[in-house]
Amino acid sequence: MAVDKKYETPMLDQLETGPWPSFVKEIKAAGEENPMANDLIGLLEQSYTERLGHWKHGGIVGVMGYGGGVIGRYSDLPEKYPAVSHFHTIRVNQPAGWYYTADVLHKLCDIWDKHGSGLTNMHGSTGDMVLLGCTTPDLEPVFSELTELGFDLGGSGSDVRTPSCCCGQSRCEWACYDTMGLTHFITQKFQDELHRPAFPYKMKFKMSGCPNDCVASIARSDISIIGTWRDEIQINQEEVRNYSKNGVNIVKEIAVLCPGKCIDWDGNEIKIDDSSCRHCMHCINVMPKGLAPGKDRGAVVLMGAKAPIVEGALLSSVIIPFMKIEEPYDDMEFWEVIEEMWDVWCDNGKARERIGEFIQRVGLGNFLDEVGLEPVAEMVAHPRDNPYIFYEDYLEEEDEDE
Amino acid sequence: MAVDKKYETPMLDQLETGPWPSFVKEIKAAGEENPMANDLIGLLEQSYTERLGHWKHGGIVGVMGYGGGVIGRYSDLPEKYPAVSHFHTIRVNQPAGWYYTADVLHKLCDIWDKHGSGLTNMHGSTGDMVLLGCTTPDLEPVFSELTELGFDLGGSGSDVRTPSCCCGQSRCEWACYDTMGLTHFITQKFQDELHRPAFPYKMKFKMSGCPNDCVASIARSDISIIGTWRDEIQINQEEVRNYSKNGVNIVKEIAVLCPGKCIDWDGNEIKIDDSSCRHCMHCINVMPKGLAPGKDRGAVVLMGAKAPIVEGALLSSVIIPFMKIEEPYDDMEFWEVIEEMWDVWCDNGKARERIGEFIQRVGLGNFLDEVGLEPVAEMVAHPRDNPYIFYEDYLEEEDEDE
Amino acid sequence: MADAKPQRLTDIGPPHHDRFMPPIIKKNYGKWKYHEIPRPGVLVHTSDSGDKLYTVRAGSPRLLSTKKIRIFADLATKYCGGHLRFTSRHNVEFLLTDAANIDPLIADLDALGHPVGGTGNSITSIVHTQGWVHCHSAATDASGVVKAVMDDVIDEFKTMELPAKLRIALACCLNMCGAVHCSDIAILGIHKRIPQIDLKTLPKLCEIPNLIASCPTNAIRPTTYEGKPSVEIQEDQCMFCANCFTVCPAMPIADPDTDGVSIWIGGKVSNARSEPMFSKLAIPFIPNNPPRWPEVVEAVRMIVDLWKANANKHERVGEWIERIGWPKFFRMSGIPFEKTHIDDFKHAGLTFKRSAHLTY
Amino acid sequence: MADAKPQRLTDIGPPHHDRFMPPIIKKNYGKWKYHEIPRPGVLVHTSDSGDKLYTVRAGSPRLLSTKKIRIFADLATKYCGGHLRFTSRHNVEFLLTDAANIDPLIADLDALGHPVGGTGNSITSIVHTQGWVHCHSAATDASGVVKAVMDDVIDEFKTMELPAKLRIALACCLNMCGAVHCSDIAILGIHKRIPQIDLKTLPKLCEIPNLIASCPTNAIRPTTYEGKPSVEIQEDQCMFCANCFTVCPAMPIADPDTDGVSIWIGGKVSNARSEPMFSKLAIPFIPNNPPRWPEVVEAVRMIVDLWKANANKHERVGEWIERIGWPKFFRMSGIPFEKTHIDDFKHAGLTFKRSAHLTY
Ligand code: SRM
Ligand code: SRM
Ligand code: SRM
Ligand code: SRM
Ligand code: SF4
Ligand code: SF4
Ligand code: SF4
Ligand code: SF4
Ligand code: SF4
Ligand code: SF4
Ligand code: SF4
Ligand code: SF4
Repeated sequence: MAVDKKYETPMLDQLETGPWPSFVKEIKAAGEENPMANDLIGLLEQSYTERLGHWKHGGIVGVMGYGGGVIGRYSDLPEKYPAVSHFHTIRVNQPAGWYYTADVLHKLCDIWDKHGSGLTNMHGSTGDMVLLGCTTPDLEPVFSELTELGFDLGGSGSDVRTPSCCCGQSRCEWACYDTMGLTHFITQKFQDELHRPAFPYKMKFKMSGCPNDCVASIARSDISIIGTWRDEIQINQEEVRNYSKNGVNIVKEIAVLCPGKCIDWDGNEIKIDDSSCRHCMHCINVMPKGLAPGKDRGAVVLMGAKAPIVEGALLSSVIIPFMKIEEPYDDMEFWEVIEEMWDVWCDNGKARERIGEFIQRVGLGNFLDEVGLEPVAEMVAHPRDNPYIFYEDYLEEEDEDE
Repeated sequence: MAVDKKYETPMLDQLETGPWPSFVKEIKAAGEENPMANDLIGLLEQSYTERLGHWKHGGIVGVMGYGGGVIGRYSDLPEKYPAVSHFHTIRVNQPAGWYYTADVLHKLCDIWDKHGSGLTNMHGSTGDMVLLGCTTPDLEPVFSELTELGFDLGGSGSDVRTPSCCCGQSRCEWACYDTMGLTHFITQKFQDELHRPAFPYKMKFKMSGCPNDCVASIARSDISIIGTWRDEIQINQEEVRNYSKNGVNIVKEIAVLCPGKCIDWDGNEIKIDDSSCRHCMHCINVMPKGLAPGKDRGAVVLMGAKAPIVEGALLSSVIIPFMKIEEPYDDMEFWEVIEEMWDVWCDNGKARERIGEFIQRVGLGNFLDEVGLEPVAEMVAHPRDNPYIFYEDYLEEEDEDE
Repeated sequence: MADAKPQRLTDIGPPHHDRFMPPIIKKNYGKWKYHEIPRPGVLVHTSDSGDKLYTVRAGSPRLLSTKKIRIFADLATKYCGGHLRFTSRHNVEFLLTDAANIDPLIADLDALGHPVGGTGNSITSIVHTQGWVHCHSAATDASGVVKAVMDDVIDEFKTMELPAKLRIALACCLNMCGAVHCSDIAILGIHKRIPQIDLKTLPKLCEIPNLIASCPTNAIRPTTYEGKPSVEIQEDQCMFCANCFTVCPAMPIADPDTDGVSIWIGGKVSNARSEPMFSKLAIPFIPNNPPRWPEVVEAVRMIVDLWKANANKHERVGEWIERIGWPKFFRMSGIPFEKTHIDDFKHAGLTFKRSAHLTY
Repeated sequence: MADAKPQRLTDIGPPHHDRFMPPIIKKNYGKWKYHEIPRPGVLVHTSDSGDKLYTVRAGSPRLLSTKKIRIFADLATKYCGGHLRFTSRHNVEFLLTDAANIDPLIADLDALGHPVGGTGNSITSIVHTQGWVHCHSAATDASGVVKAVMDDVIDEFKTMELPAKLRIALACCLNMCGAVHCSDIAILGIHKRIPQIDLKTLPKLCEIPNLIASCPTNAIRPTTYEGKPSVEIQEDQCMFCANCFTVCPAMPIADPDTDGVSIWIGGKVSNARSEPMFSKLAIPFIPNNPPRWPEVVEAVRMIVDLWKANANKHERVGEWIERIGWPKFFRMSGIPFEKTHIDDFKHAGLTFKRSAHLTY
C-alpha cells in the first residue's frame, strides 16, 4: 500500500523528542507505507489539538462463530480520515508467558502488514497481542491466517477473557507451581467459554507463581491463582550470613518488616517461626540465595477482583486457602468448583455484574452454600464485627443433636 | 416499711456463693426492709427459672417540665409482684469524676430509702447514678429532695445525655486538660438540652484526658473530647535508663510497638522523632517516670460514636484535630461549632438518626460545608480510593482564577 | 410553667466536684507527676510537690443497696477523711493520704467481700447493663452472667500477671448499652426468633411508618389485618435485632428457648499502640443456662487462658490475634468457624481476605 | 455452523509456549535456584545445574509497529538464538546464554532508542491503555501522557536507587483498563461534565432500563421526550463515571474544557510485607494539557522525589505514607487537602479517622 497524504503534526512531533521510546515514531514508521497508520496520525493530531477523542462506540463485529476477540471501532470523522473509518482491534491470544521466536513474530507481522494498520500493542493489559486497526472485511482473512499459524483470538465481551500469567517456572526460582502450564491448560479447556460470551459479564483468570504476584492477578482477575507453600521456608544459613556481611541489615530490613513478626536474627543464624509466617515473600525477596519457599507447594485461589465500575473496585479474596496444582491438571477437583461457581453466578447474577460484585450482593456465606464449599477462617480478614446475624436453623440443629 | 413475703430463690441463692461480690446479696439486703426490693427477688427468680424477662415497655413518666431523666418501667406480673408493678429508674447526674463524700452519700441513701427500692447502680454506663425502682407518685418527691441536696436528673430520650469523664487532672499525671472542669461546664451549659429532648436522637459527651481514653469516649459518645499534646514528649533520660535497668526491654516492649516507628534506643538514651509520633501514649504508659506528654496540651475532638442500632456501630472520628481547652471555657469557639452542628443535624436528621449516622448519610464533606468547617487531612484515615467524585464548581473556580 | 411554681428548683445540674474532692487532690490538682502500682489494687500518685495519694480500688457488682453504699461511706470516713470515688468501670476507689491505712482498709474490704484489685495488667470489673433486673429488651440477664464469670476469673482481678489489660463487657441485647463493641471480650445477649406480631394491639400501640423504618434490613412490610393497616415480617430478612420491638411493644421478640448469648473478642478503646478496634464474633451462640451460664464462663476462661499463654507483653487480645491471624486463632482455640462468622452486613466485602497473607 | 465449513479452524487456542522457549529454559524449567541483578536491566538466573540465563530488559512504548517488532526479532536472532519475551508490564526481554552478548545487545538497543532497565528498585514501564489512539471512552490520551512522564523519570528506569519498586499506571477513564487502582502512582482520566443526552437518537440506540440500571448513584431517571420514553439526569447526583455512556452511545460525556486527569498514590499489588492496597486520591484534577501534560509530569516527579528522599529501604509509596500518616504526607507535599479527598461512596464512613492517632 502506498501512502500519499501528509499531515502536519506539530503536537505529536513534540512527542517524538525525549529519551523514552516514542509511540509517535512507531505510528509514523507504520504510516510510511500504511494508509491506516497514516490517517491515524492525522486523527490523533486533531485529538491533541482539540483535547478530544474521535472514536465512536463500536458496533458488533467479529469473526464467524465467535462472540469475542474483536473490538469494533469507527471514527467520527470518516470523511476526513477515510482509512481509519473502520479501525477495529483484534485480540490475539498470546502464548503463555509471552514467549515468542523471531520466526513466529515475523510471520505475525506479515499477516498484519497485509491486512491491518501495521500497529500493535505488545501487549494489551489483559495479556493479548492487540492488533490495532482493521476493517470489517479483513477480519476473516486475518483470522484464518492466524489459525493457520497456530494462533487464535482472545476474549472480549461477557466471556472468559484471555488468561495470563507470570513467567513462573520458566525463569523464576520462586514459582510454586507451573503458571504457564496451567495457563495454557485453562485457555484450552475453556475455549468455548472464551469465544462465545455466555456469562453475566467478563471472567478473567490470572496466574502468578508466588505472592509477589507479578501479573497483578489479585487486582485484576476474577480468578486469581497465586502460588504459595505450606511447609518451612528453606534456609541456607551460610548465604544468609553472606547477605549480612555484604550490608543487608537483617533486623531492620527484614525482621522488622516481616508481617508475621516471626523472624529472629542473632547475628549468626536466622530463625523463622513458620507457623506465623504470612507467606508474604519479603524475606525471600531480599535474600534470594539465602531463603526459598518451602517444598510443599501449591496455590491459594482468590476471586472477585475488578475495576471500579459499578460497585467499586475490588481485590480478589480467598476462596481456596491452599490447593495442590499437579498434572494431570484435568483431574483437579478445582474445575468442578469453578463450574459450580459459574452456574450459581449465571443463574443468579444480574447483567454486567462481575462475580465479585455478585458475591458481595448475595453474601459470601450464601455463595459458599450454593457452591457447596465449606466456610473457613482463611476467607476473611476477620470475623464479623456487627451483630446482625441471620441465624439459620439453629433451633433445628439443636433439636437434632439432642 | 416492713416486709412479710418470703420467696424461695434456689436459682439466685446459687449466685450468692463464690468470691465475687454478689448483686443478689445486695437485693436481698435491701429486701429485708424494702418490699420493692423483696418483690424484685421474686420476680427475678421467676425470670431465672423461665429464662425470660418480665418487664414491659415503659410508658412516658417523668418529673414536671423535664422530658428526660426517668425510665418508665412496669412489670408484666403486677398481681404476683405488686411492689414492682411500677419500677421506674431515676437517672441522677453524678458529680464529674464520680467523687463523693461519705456525708452526701448518706443523704442520697436517705432519700432513696424513703422513696425507692433501696437499690442503685453506682453507676450506669452513661455515667449517671441510677436509682433503680420507683413508683410514679414518688418521682416528684425524689426530685425535689435531690435538688435540695444540690443534685439534678441526668438525661434520657433524645436529649443531651449526662456527660462523663475520666478523673483527669484530679488524679492522673497524663491529663492534657481539665476533664472534670470541662465536664461540669458542659453539663451546666447544656442544662436545657439535657432535660428537654429536642434532637433527632440522643447526644452523648465524654471527656478523656489523654489518648488512653479511660472513659471509652471514642466508643460511646457522639462527642468525644480526648486530651493530647502537639509538642515534644518530655523525657527524663535518667529515669528511662532506670526502667531499662529494672528490666523493661525498651526496644521490644516500646520501640517495636510504637505505631509511629519513631523511637530509637541506643542502650543509653531514648530518641523520639516527635514529628512522627502518633500520640498513642504507649511509651509513656510503660515508663511513667521517664516520659510525659508535651507541654503544649489540648484535645482532639471526635464525633459520632454509637452502638450498632440502626446503621451499624461507629467509633467517633476526628472533627477538630487539636483544640486548646482553657478557661474561661465560655469563650471557646467550640460551642459555636457544636451548636452549628446541632442545627444542621436537627434540620436534616431523621428521627432516631444519631449524628454519626447522619454524617455518613449526607457525607462528611457536605456536613463540613454546612457547619462551616474546613476539611483537613486529619479527619480521614486516608483519602478516597474510589473515583466516584462529585466535582463541584471546578470550572467556575478555574474561571475565577484565570 | 416555671412561673407557676417559682420556688421549684430545676436545671441546677450536678453539684460541683469541688464539694467532694479530698484536700490533697484540690491541692495537687493538675500537678501529678507520675504513678506506681505497688501491689494489685493500689495506686500511688506522686505530685510535683512530693505529695503522695494512695488509691485502693475494690471490685463492685455495680448493683448496690443503699446499705452497702453506707458501708462504703463509713469506710471512707474511717480511712480517707470521708472521701471516695467510683471509676468508669464501676469499681469503688478509696483515696488515702496515710499509707498506714492501706492494709487495714484492704482487710475491711476483704471481710466485706469486696476484693481489691483491677489495676495494671489485670481483668477489672465487667461493664454491664440491666438484663432481667430492669430491662424489657433483655435476651439474657446481665448481673448473673457477670457474677458467674467474675467468680471464675477473680484471680486475674487480684493479680497483674496478664500480658496487658483485659476488658470484659456484657450487654443484654443488641442495643449494647454497655458499648461492648470495643471490648477484649464481649458477651452479648442474642434473640434468635422473629418478633411475634401482636396484630390486635399493634394499631393502637405503634406508628406503622416508624415501625417499618426501624428495621435495618427492611424485613417489615406494610399489610392489613382485619381491614386495618398492619405489618408482616419477611422471615428470611429478619436478623433478630429487636429494633422494631424498641419502637413498638406489639413486636415481642424474647423467647426462652432461643434467646442466649454470643461472644465477641479482640476489641479495644485505648489508642495505646494500635488504634481502637471493634470486637469480632468468636462464638455465635450459647443458650441461656441460668443461674451460672457454665458454657459462657468456660468460653471466657478458655480465651483468657489462651491469650495469657501466647500473647507477647503489652499485646491486648485483639493485637495478639491481629499478629497471629484469625485462622490461627480459630485453630488454637478449637472454636469452629461457621457461616455466621462471615460478615454479610453493609461493609461485608471489606472483611473478606483480600490478600495471600495466610498462615498454614 | 461448524458443520457448514468443516475445514475452518476454530477454538485451537494459542500455541503451546514450548514452541517458543529457548533450550536453556526448557532444560532448566522449574529448576531455577536464585537470581542476581548485576546491573540495571540485566537479570542473571542460576539453575540447580549451574546453568545461567541472562535476561536483558528494554523499555517499550507498548504501541509497536510491525517494523519495530521485526527489529526486535532480528536482535533476538542475532544474540539469543531467536528467543525473546514480553513482560507483564509490556517491556521486551532478550534471553541470552552467552554473557558476552550482553554489552553488544545493550548497545544495539540504546542505538535503537530502547533503554535497558526497569529491574529491581526502579521505575519500570507505565501500564496503560488506549486513550485517543483507540477508545471512545477516553478522558485523556494514554500514550502521550506516558511518554511525557517516562521522558522525565527515565533516570529512575535506568538505575536502581529508589527505596523500593515504583509502579506507575495510567487509565484513560474510570473503566480503569490498566487496573490502575493498585499502583504506587496512578494517573486516571477524569470527566467532569454530566453526559449530554442526545434525546433524538437515544430511543433508537439504547435500552432504557439497562441505561437506568447502569448508574451507580441512581442519577438517571425515566422521563418522556416527544411522547417516547427517555431519561433525564439529576445533575447533583452525577459523579461523571461514564458508565451510562458505556451502555448507551447517546450519552456522550467527553468534553475538552472539563476533561483531564487525577493522580492517585500508594497502591500496591504484591503481598510483600504489607497486603495489597488500593491507591488513594492525591491530586483531584489536572486539566488536559497536550502534548506534554507538564503539570502531570511535575506532580509525578514531585511525588517520586519526596518518597525517594524520605522513605525507608523497602518501603513502597503506600507503606511509607501509612507509616508517616496521610496528614503528614499532605503537609510535606504541599498538595492542598480538599473536600474531594473525603470519600463519600458506599464505605466512606470506614475511611474517617476513628482514632486519636494524629501527628502534629
Ligand atoms: C485494550 C484494553 C486496554 C489496553 O490498552 O490494554 C481494554 C480496552 C477496553 N476496555 Fe478494558 N481493556 C483492557 C483491559 C482491561 C483491564 C485489565 C486486565 O484485564 O487485566 C480491566 C480492569 C480489570 C477488570 O476486568 O475489572 C478492564 C476494565 C474494563 C471495564 C470495567 C469493567 C468492570 O467490571 O469494572 C470496561 C467497561 C465495560 O466492560 O463495559 C472495559 C471496557 C473496555 C473497552 C471495550 C471499552 C468499552 O467501554 O467498550 C475498551 C476498548 C478500547 C479500544 O477501543 O481499544 N474495560 N479492561 C485491555 C484489553 C487488552 C487485552 O485483551 O489484552
Ligand atoms: C441504664 C443503661 C444501662 C446500664 O445498666 O448502665 C441503659 C439502659 C437502657 N438503654 Fe442504653 N442504657 C445505658 C447506656 C447506654 C450506652 C452506653 C453509654 O452511654 O456510654 C449505650 C451505647 C452508646 C450509644 O449511645 O450508642 C446505650 C445504647 C442504647 C441504645 C442504642 C442506641 C443506638 O443509637 O444504637 C438504645 C435503644 C434506643 O435508644 O432506643 C438504648 C436504650 C436503652 C433503654 C432505655 C431501653 C429502651 O429500649 O428503651 C434501657 C433502659 C433499661 C432500663 O429499663 O433500665 N440504649 N445505652 C445505661 C444508662 C445509664 C446511665 O444513664 O448512666
Ligand atoms: C480509674 C480509671 C479512670 C476513671 O476516671 O475512672 C482509670 C485509671 C487509670 N488508667 Fe485507665 N482507667 C480507667 C478506665 C480505663 C478504660 C475504660 C474502660 O475500660 O472502659 C480504658 C480503655 C480500655 C480499652 O482500651 O479497652 C483504660 C485504658 C488505660 C490504658 C491503656 C491500656 C492499653 O494498653 O490499651 C492505660 C495505660 C496503662 O495502664 O498502661 C491506663 C492507665 C490508667 C492509669 C495508670 C492512669 C494514671 O496514671 O492514673 C490509671 C490507673 C490504671 C490502672 O487501673 O492500672 N488506662 N482505662 C478507670 C478505671 C476502671 C476500673 O475500675 O477498672
Ligand atoms: C518479568 C516480570 C514477570 C513476567 O512474567 O513478566 C517480573 C519478574 C520478576 N519479579 Fe516481579 N515481575 C514483573 C512484574 C511484577 C508486578 C506486576 C506489575 O508491576 O504490574 C509486580 C507487582 C507490583 C506491585 O506490587 O504493585 C511485581 C512484584 C515483584 C516483587 C515485590 C516487590 C515489592 O516489594 O512489593 C518482587 C520481589 C523483589 O523484587 O524483591 C518481584 C521480583 C521479581 C523477580 C526478581 C523474580 C525472579 O526471581 O525472577 C523478577 C525480576 C524482577 C525485577 O524486575 O527486578 N516482583 N513484579 C514482570 C516484569 C514487569 C516489568 O517489565 O517491569
Ligand atoms: S510472581 Fe513470583 S513466581 Fe511469578 S515471576 Fe513473580 S516472583 Fe517469580
Ligand atoms: S515470608 Fe514474609 S511473613 Fe514469612 S517469614 Fe518471610 S517476611 Fe515473614
Ligand atoms: S484518660 Fe488519660 S488522663 Fe484520663 S485517667 Fe486515663 S490515663 Fe489519665
Ligand atoms: S506516644 Fe506512641 S507513637 Fe508517640 S512515641 Fe510514644 S509509642 Fe510512639
Ligand atoms: S443492652 Fe438492651 S436489654 Fe440491656 S439494658 Fe440496654 S436496652 Fe436493655
Ligand atoms: S428484629 Fe430487627 S431485623 Fe427483625 S423485623 Fe425487627 S427490626 Fe427487622
Ligand atoms: S480506560 Fe477507558 S478510555 Fe481507556 S481504554 Fe479502557 S475503556 Fe477505553
Ligand atoms: S456519568 Fe455515571 S453518575 Fe453520571 S449519570 Fe452517567 S452513570 Fe450516572
